[in-house]
Amino acid sequence: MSDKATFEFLCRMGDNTLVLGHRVSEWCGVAPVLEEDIALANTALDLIGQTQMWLGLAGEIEGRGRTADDLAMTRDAWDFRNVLLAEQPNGDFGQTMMRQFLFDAWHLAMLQALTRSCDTRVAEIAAKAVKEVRYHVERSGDTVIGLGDGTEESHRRMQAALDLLWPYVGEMFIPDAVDDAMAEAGIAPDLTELRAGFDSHVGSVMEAATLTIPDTDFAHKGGKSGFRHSEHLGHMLTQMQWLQRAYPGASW
Amino acid sequence: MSDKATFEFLCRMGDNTLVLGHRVSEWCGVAPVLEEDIALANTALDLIGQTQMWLGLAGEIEGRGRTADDLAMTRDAWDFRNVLLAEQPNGDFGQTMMRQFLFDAWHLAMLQALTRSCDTRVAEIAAKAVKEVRYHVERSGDTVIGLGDGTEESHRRMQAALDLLWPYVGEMFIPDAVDDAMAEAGIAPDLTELRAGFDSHVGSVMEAATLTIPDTDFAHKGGKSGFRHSEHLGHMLTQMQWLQRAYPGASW
Amino acid sequence: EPQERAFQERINAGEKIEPKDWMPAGYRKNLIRQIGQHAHSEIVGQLPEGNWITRAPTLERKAILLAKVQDEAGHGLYLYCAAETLGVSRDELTEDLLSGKMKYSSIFNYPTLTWADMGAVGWLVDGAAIMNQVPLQRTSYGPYARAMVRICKEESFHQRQGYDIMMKMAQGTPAQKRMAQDALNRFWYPSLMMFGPSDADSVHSAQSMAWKIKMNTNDELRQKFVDQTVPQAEYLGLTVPDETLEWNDDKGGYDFAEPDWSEFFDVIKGNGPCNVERLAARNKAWDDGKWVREGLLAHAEKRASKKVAAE
Amino acid sequence: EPQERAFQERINAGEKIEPKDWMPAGYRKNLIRQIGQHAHSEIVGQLPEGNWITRAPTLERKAILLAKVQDEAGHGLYLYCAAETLGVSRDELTEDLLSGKMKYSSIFNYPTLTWADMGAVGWLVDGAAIMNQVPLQRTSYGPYARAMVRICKEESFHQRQGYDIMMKMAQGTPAQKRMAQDALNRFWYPSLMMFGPSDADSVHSAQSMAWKIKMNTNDELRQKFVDQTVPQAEYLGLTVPDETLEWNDDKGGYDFAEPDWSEFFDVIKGNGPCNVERLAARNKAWDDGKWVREGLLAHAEKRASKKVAAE
Repeated sequence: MSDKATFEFLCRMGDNTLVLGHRVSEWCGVAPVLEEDIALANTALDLIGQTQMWLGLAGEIEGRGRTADDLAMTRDAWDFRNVLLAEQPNGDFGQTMMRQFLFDAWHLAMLQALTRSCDTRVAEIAAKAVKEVRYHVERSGDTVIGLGDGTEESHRRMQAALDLLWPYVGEMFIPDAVDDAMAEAGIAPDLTELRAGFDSHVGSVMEAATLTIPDTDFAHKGGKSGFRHSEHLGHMLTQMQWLQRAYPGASW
Repeated sequence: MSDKATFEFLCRMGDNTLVLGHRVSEWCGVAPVLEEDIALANTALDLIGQTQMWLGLAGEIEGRGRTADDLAMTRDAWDFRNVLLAEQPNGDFGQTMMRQFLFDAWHLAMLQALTRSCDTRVAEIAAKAVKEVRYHVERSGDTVIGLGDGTEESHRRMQAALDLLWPYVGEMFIPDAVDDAMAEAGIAPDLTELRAGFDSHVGSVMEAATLTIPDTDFAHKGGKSGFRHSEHLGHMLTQMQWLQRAYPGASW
Repeated sequence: EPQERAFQERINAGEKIEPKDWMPAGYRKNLIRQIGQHAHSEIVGQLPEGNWITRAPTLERKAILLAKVQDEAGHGLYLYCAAETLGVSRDELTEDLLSGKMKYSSIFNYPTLTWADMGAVGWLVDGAAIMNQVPLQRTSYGPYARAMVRICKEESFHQRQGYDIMMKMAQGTPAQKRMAQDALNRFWYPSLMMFGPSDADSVHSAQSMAWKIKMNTNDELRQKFVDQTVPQAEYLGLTVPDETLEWNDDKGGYDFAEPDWSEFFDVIKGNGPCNVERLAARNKAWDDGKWVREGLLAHAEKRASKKVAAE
Repeated sequence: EPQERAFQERINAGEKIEPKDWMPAGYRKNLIRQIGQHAHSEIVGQLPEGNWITRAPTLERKAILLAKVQDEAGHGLYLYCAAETLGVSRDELTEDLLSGKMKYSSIFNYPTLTWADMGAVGWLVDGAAIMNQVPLQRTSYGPYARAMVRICKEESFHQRQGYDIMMKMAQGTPAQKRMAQDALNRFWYPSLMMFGPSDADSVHSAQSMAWKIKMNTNDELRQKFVDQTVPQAEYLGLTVPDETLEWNDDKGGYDFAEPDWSEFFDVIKGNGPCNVERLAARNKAWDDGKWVREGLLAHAEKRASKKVAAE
């Protein structure tokens, strides 16, 4: 098991939280209701905090002196390793919450497994993060249920969001060489083994939300491998990295 | 008359066309009708071409070896000297065309006067640009008329666009120390003398468009002096300058 | 009117007025206006800072800014709750904000243009806000006073964070120093305006002070702010953009230039650099969120009726 | 049917069919489908390049890209006009695009992710398009053939510009070289797919070739494209992402790996990386533009009726 694979794996964890945290932070000040402004800021805050831990460890393991900030602020899109789901645009509030719930449900299962990682640093980060994410998924699940089983319009919008985002679920569970190496080394779980729990969790929330999971297992891929992100990530980075790019070497 | 004032003046001319050209180029591929896609691309193209000339001359006069690209791609917002009107967001198509017409009408008057500049380099650029801009203003004016005097909805939208943008007209005509120095040196006209022609031109188009010019002469300022741009410019630059910032020193 | 006299005596004695107590209509009306404007300011105040959240230069700075904006939304919530005890709902107040009938602090009609503005907003804008708010912890209306206690604690934290950003910038590269100075240049006078015009020109002042919903004159607070802020600017190595600024030994404070009050009244009238955008952003958020609020309400009603049916 | 036989003989003799000539229903239908898809491809093809116009690295590059996208809109216009001569309006074709009933080239369902993609699109995508289009200048339907003459001239210009971008990148910094190679890696197989599956699997091929609305087999054109492109890649110092690629002396061309046709059929079904976004962008443009089209039409009618009244 090479450090390179571990580095890749940690970038996946950290880029997921970085990119999704950024997306959520785009809602600042314009949520549908004040309580949501607060809750979304809180979620973004947790995700950015987790990013600091994952990318910090990634930089340490890489051993080239790169900090979490270096990794976040100076890699171009092709070096990002987040799943495609995380970088999808916010759309309306329903689409944002559907994206959040689908990610949270995977994230919770993943972090729970990672608390049993044979790498204690990984296990410790997971143990901290899992407490926050347990709360995230409860909230996003409740919102999906509330809006799915709300008015005709809210139901329609939530079904559209589910239809749009479902093809991005598969990537989170389809292992590649990095995932295989992690599983073999006991650092991370076998992703395929997380799927049944996810399906039953998501299935029951969607049932309560009166929403229908699309009958397709087509999966967009290319985010976590970095081979082919969507066009959205590059635009996000123009903002996220602006200051560090424009004023390199400054300290903030 | 110092070179510094001339440099400032040339940046104003070039930043106007750069920033407005960028805004117009944002329409690429999503205009309301194919002919407009073509026309908007054409306008953007002309404006970018004029930018190359104005900023090229600015860099020459500055004498620090900066090219038009250096000026466009590596100054931060506060060093931009475009009027606030140029950086306002596209809004709907009507807002874009109203912004275009108000700018074009000023631009034409300005360029016509600049063809008589005592600085032959300025006069030559103006002579080239004025031909393009004569066509721009004809087109944008026709569109303002067509939409103002179209349906109830198109009329309402055009009136809203005019109300929104009118407070950005004043800045183009209120001279400051740079403008005074230019006028005194015979490089550029006295801006206040352009206003009557503008008012009669715009007035007759608005009349044909059945639109009412707001009864206020309040003028937002701070763009051409650089003291206080709007929040929009900084966001535009994150995109416009991304590649040059991320890969400094590369040649493209 | 003996009721009014008794009310004024309670206030003079330093008693707190509570929601169920009798109060003059004018007291209620003035409080609703003042608390509502303050709540709206917290809400609209999210926007200029939100403008830089997606461009924060480090993960740490992004987290701090997110936490700050989250606090502001929380302050809005406390204040709307305090206003609700006076018989006006959050939705009513929101509609009045969105229609332009109610105001918010005019400072938020200025744009945030560089990262140093995040420092200047914390240092100067929150600094001026605290100057206004600290005395309001002793205001006569109980729910308002208690809300201010919570708010002031967090605000002074925000102010320190803002000053910390300015410090980093002022000690940074030449470009960062220039950003810091530029931010001070743009925010100095708007911050002075936050205390309002001289009390001589202020309509509501005398009665509000008698009712203890205003504790100091605008000019007192402005002077205090200048006296506190000038040494901080000096410590940062920045220049306050006022050539007339000078220490006055006699009054034990600084002499300083008045802001351009015509600009202030322009901003109040809706002609500030960002008035239109700020209101448009809040209106869009409210309109876009309608289906969400309705959806969640419909779901809550379904659940409630199911629960009743099951009982 | 003697009419059909006479028609086929005209085609065999190299005559052009013109709009008012008799033609078989199938010929008309196939042409509308083919020209319409081609027109739609020009329109949708603006989007992946539009994605980089606002991030073009220099003013010159921005101008070139703008001019290119403008040309593409122009090509769309020529082609819709050619289709209109067959009795179908531009709006009808547009509605069929927007509803998903008609297709556009599947290549535009791939994202453009770095500036090198602007090079790759010009070099590979326009290169493949030209390979398809050059023979169509000799197609049997007059208006279509004439549109293709104008289009081909501009396309080959675009292809050279694309290759020029690739050259700059390949000769540039290590990061630029990496961008160029990455773009080739992502666009190679999708470009090969542009010629469609092997003709053995293609439904329309035999009849279309007899009617001369298709001039070569898909496999012929693909081979020709590979043979032309591989040396260009070598000249750039880039590696074609196909380990099996090898010169075959016997056939006087390269042996190369087939693209993953299951991916191709996924994209056709709507599961490409950007299908949903591309159609959503066009639908939004069309819906948002409704008031504009209606407004301009209403104005034109008012003017026309005023003119009539004045006569």
